[in-house]
Amino acid sequence: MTPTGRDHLIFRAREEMSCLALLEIRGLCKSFAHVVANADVYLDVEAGTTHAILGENGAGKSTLIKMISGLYRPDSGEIALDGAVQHFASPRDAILAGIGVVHQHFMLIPAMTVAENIVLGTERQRDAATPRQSRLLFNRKRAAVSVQELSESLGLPIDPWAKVETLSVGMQQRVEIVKALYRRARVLILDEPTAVLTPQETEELFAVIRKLNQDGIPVIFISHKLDEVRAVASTVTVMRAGKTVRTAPVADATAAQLANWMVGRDVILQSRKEEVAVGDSVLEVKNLRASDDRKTEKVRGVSFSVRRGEIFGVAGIDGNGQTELVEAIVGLRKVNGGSVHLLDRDIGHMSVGERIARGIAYVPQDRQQDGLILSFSIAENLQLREVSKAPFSRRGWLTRAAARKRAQQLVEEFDVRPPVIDASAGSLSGGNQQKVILAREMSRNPELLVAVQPTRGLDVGAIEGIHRYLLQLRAEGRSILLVSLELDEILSLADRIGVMHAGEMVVVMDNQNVTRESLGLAMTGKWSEKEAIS
Amino acid sequence: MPLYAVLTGLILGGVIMAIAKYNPFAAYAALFSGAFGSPTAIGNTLAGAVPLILAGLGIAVAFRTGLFNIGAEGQYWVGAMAAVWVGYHFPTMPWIVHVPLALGAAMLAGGIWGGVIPGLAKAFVGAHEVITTMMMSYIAILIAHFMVENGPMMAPGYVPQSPTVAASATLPPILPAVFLNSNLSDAFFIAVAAIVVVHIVLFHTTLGYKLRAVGFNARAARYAGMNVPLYTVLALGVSGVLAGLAGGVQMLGVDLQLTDTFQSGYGYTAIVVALLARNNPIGIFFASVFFAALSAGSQIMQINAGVSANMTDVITGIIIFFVATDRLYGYWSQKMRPRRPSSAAAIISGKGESPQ
Amino acid sequence: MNFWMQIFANPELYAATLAMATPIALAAVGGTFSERTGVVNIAMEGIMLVGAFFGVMVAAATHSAWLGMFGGVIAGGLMALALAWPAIRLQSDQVIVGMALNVFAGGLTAFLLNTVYGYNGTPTSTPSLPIVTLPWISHIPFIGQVIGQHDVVVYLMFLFVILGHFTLFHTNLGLRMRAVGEHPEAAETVGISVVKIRYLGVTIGGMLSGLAGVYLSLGMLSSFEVNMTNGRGFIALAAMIFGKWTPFGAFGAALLFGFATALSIALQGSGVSANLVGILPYALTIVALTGLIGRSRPPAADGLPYVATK
Amino acid sequence: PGASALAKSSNANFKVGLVTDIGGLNDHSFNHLAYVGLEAAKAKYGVTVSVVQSHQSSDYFPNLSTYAQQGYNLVIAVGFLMDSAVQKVAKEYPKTKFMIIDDAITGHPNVMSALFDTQQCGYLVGVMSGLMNEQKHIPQINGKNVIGLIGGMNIPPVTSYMAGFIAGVHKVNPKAKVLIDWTNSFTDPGLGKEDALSLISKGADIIFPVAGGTGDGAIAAAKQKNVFAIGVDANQNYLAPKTVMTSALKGVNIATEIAIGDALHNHFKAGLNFFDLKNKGVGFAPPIAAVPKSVLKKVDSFIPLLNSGKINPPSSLS
Ligand SMILES: Nc1ncnc2c1ncn2[C@@H]1O[C@H](COP(=O)(O)OP(=O)(O)OP(=O)(O)O)[C@@H](O)[C@H]1O
Ligand SMILES: Nc1ncnc2c1ncn2[C@@H]1O[C@H](COP(=O)(O)OP(=O)(O)OP(=O)(O)O)[C@@H](O)[C@H]1O
Ligand SMILES: [Mg+2]
Ligand SMILES: [Mg+2]
Repeated sequence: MTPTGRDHLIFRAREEMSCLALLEIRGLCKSFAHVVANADVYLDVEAGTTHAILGENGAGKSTLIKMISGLYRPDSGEIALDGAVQHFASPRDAILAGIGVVHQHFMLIPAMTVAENIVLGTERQRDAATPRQSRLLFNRKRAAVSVQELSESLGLPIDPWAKVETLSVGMQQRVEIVKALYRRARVLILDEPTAVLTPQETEELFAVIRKLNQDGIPVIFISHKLDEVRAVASTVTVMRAGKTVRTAPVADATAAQLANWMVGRDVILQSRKEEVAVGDSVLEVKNLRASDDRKTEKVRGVSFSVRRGEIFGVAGIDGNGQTELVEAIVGLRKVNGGSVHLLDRDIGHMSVGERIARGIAYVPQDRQQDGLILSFSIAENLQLREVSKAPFSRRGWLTRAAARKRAQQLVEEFDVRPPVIDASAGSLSGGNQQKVILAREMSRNPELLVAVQPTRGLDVGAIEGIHRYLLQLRAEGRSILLVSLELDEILSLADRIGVMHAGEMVVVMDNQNVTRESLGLAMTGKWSEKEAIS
Repeated sequence: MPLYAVLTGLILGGVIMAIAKYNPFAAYAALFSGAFGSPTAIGNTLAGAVPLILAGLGIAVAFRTGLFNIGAEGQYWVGAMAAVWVGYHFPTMPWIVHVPLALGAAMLAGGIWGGVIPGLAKAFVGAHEVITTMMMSYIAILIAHFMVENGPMMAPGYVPQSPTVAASATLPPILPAVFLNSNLSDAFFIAVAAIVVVHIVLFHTTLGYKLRAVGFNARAARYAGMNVPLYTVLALGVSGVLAGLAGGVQMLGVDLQLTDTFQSGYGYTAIVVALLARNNPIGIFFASVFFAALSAGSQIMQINAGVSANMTDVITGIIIFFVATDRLYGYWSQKMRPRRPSSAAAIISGKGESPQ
Repeated sequence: MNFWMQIFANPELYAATLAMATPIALAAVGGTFSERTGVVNIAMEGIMLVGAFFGVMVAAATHSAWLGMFGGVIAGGLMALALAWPAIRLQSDQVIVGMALNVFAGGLTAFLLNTVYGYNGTPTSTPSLPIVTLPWISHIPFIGQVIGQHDVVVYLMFLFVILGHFTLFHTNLGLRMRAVGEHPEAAETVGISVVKIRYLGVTIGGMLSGLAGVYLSLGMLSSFEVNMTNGRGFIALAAMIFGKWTPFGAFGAALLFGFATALSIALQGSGVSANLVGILPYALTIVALTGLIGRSRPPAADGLPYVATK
Repeated sequence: PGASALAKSSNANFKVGLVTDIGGLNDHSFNHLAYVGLEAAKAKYGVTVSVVQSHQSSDYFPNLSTYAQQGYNLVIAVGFLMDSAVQKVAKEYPKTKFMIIDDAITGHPNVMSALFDTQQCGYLVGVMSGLMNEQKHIPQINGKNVIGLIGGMNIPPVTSYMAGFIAGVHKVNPKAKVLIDWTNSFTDPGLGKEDALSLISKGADIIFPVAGGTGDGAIAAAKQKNVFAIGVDANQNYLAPKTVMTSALKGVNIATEIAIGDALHNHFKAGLNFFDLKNKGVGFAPPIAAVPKSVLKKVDSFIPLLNSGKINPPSSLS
């Protein structure tokens, strides 16, 4: 019989027993042109355990990972595996040493198939993991077969023929994990793996992590989410400003403590909402229909309304039509049917520009692709949507001074770091890029703010800030359409919650009488009135 | 344009000339005197810079919007044809009307040829502008030949060339007493004016802001409510207008008629001009003068130093090469230049934005 | 009607199509390799010229067209390195470097032609590459006249188009090349050397462009003329884009252009102004592009300098 | 000899400048021939010569002026493209003598225009072709009685050859079919080759390319397909000794040399100067052995008729 993935797992597990994979980081330092990203970082990772790393945006987590995986060279300090000091000249060395990484920004090639992505770079290697294959020819079929076997034996089934660009982020991450294990990783590093996952997917991921631990593979788990850390990790190390400030057994640390270590101050984890009198409806969506780029209808007759002074949360598992719904509302996608009214005016067939003019603000899901022009300065990005209006311009002429003054205000008000309005947006960390977008959208005090995943990948501090801004907007009597995969976010912010499933809004419920469970149920489409009441 | 790059190029060129048994010093002396040695020489150099400035500006505007207009040569000739046609009809028209009319025709023609057609093709079927502008350019040149080779624009008589434009449509020379019988005409002022206008539009108007935004990241621009197809057509249109104007002023200021050679080379040199100037209008002025000087000087270099004309191309190529590889000089400093989104290479492959 | 019959029934039309398509296809496939690995190659025109000249130079010196071909291909490869090095090592703007090489090549070849051989041109004793006659195929009535007898490079072109497709889409190397052109960071993280792969891609491209030049100088003729490429390098650039960065696509585009050129030759007698007839290839390209081809998506990292932060 | 040497040395301060059009000295045509004439004059009279290859049209005027400024006695402009440039400079430098080739400038006392009756030599090689096409015993001749004529561009210096050629063919062989092709380029031998192959495929067994460098490709095609070709401007037999049966000669080199001599000895002839069979300004190269004596005799019999003006071939295609 051909050696399957399961065989090689067992085979490897045995291997691990003999020599414990033990990763040691000693005094690692790395600085870039302007920032010291890592300063004297220490880390010990025991075999078969999960070690969490917590830290604010820009704390230096990814930089550390990139050094461990041979992408960056440390300025100083050592990396040791099994007590042997390693000098990774390139990722190849790290891979051969058994380091497997799932990077924060996926390292997948969208235009290629799952199998192609996974075997890429290993086509020449021959061992139990990879069935015999030609050194010269690339055989799609054989690659697909071996990938399929491995993925199934890992309990992470994927279609090896699928093009990556067609996969959900959750699936893409699965591909990344299989990719790492296909290279027979002895240490698996996950950089913010859950930032993009649905609760269900997160649970599945944790199962995989535990399974790997059982096989003796240690996992380094980077996250901003305290409860996740508590759920999956045994040890936690907190980074702040490039330093490792604390390492402790997870059991001994409360969420509040962890947050405090990360941010260096106390953080309100549960944002409180004061009562706001909800007014008449601002956004009125009536059995809206819209299709995705591949012409399959993703929004199948959705109706709901968002009222003045309320946050309307849209929950749902990724890919159930939320994206298309939002794009149809803001005007990026043409509607197949139904109507969209803003303040009793039909905007269903207006251009994006007209809708902006009528008071729609939009925080897109992909902040780098759609939200910002990375090579523009912060100041220039802040005028992106309303450049034709004061204070940014007068009668077609840019008014630099005024625009800069405005920018300076916003940068301070929204605590963008560094507060340099001439810095290019591309040079900011993810969290701060998001702040720039929010500053731009909210400062227009819009009638309706459409926010998709506004806190994706952000640290508790940043999340706290952004939640505060949203609530503040709400307090000002504005309306917010909040689309999020994070149930907690929805539960803590939304006044009413609509659940999307298979392109329909299966239920709209009042936040008061909703439980995590009923919500989760609704998201999987298994919804019935009875359970709602109970 | 970085000086050391130019110097490196000149030195290397000198070495090559020495190998080819020319005296590099004599050659460069001739080159310089040919370019700046006398008022006439200066006049001709500046005159030679005019079409490069205008076409270069056009190409730069396209680059700024993430588009590669490789067909400026053809747009130049379409503009030239239009200007000459208007120029020799209506000989009775007053100067003040005739010149603007002729130049207007040139700009319109260039705009339609380089902008509207490839622009619409790009905006609506996504036809790559590199192909469309290139093909339109070849077509323009064949039509131009047709016009004068026993075609509708051929002047009566023996020689395949158009009639010369009426006096009322010519751009008068600048200070003929100083730059005596050089090619320098009021076209120069038009070019300078164009620089100012383009600079202001690009960096001080919302239109320019939007053009640049589309160029850097079309998706974000669309999400921000900008009409991307519109600005695509607009950018290529302006690009063509300027290239057409280049042809127009050259006809009314220097050539005064179409002769049966339709290879000015301006359209291609202008691409290099725009790139070396990093699509900066002011920089385009200096880059244009630089190339005009090389071209004018090379002729004298032949006459006075006997250096083959082709040698100038060799040297020019080397200089451009070293300007492009200027990072050689700052190689040690790890500080990487942020990838210019107007990097033509990024644009030709249909992208203004680089993934971060 | 009968007039058109005569034109389209003439096998020479299709033979000419192949002959005119060959240099464009070769250079376009070369360009495809370069850009698939992420380096924009606008220097094909110049590289072709250099290949054409040194092909003749070597052939004239050694009295062997084959050595000449070899020399031309090598020259093309070396020229390509002059693009690869700044593009890969210095993150230079690949289009500026490309334009520089075009200007340089034009000057250099003309300069050498005059200094080495004088204004009479290259020696008439220069051998040219053999015309190949395919065994039985050449006897098949119509087909034989179309594909049965051509310059050897025409058949090499077919070989390289197929080989190119196979390499890009069915070998490990091809997989790596495409990966580097799509997402260099990702390739780097799985241990692929972006630098090596890009050097390879650009060099292969240069050698194929060199061969295209050799075809013009040693294949169709046995001499070099100043600027004898006449913009075919730029047409090849268009063909590459037109062909959506695939060897078969590039070949198809080259065929279309070659056919239109051959047709415009065949239509010369028709009394319509030669200039207007000459428009045909360019007009047809635009029509085809806007009509049937439409959007073509380049490799995601095409033209973007890659910097490995270390 | 001493005297002539003395004369030569004194001639050294007679300076002649040659300005090519953008075709350059590699054009296998009049630019190159003018240069040949210039070198010949230098050798013969010991005059000082200089040449500049124009890079673009806007160079014509500055280049001509430069020579005039630098006190050159005679400035030669090659090609009608410099028509207006020459007229302009001639006005500004009345003391300088100018010569322009292939153009008809009149009314300037210091400008001579050299015009070539290439329709005459075209006529003669046309006659030769017409006769050759009836020599069915010659292997290259296929008996289809078709002749291929390739024009670079539709401009007078080209069309006068072609018009004369066609007239010549039909004079002796009225049934002969003359196919005309245009290449729209003087510098694309590749295209020229395919063009010729297309003509050959239509039955042509004699190819006459009037297309500068493009013609080299046509000759290569003729060689490959083993049919005849006719050289143009200069004797191009060296390109393919068995294929190029003769060449229609255009004595640009001769005209240049003569003009320099005249200017040197102060009988510069302003206005139109025609170069024709009579003054050996045009002619045809000695045919190869494959051309039967009988044919050659017949061809020669036309020379006096042309000289006497009894036959006046058209100089433009109607
Ligand atoms: N290639 C780079 N060049 C310059 N600065 C960089 C680079 N990569 C990271 N930095 C800077 O180093 C610091 C640490 O960045 P890093 O990505 O490691 O933070 P992080 O902890 O991963 O943040 P996040 O949680 O948002 O991912 C930040 O200030 C960032 O701006
Ligand atoms: N979904 C699939 N399930 C199973 N086998 C598949 C699937 N898709 C493709 N294959 C097989 O994989 C091989 C390559 O498929 P693919 O379609 O990618 O080839 P291709 O890109 O068309 O190759 P070429 O470009 O040479 O035609 C073929 O043998 C095909 O049968
Ligand atoms: Mg990170
Ligand atoms: Mg395929």
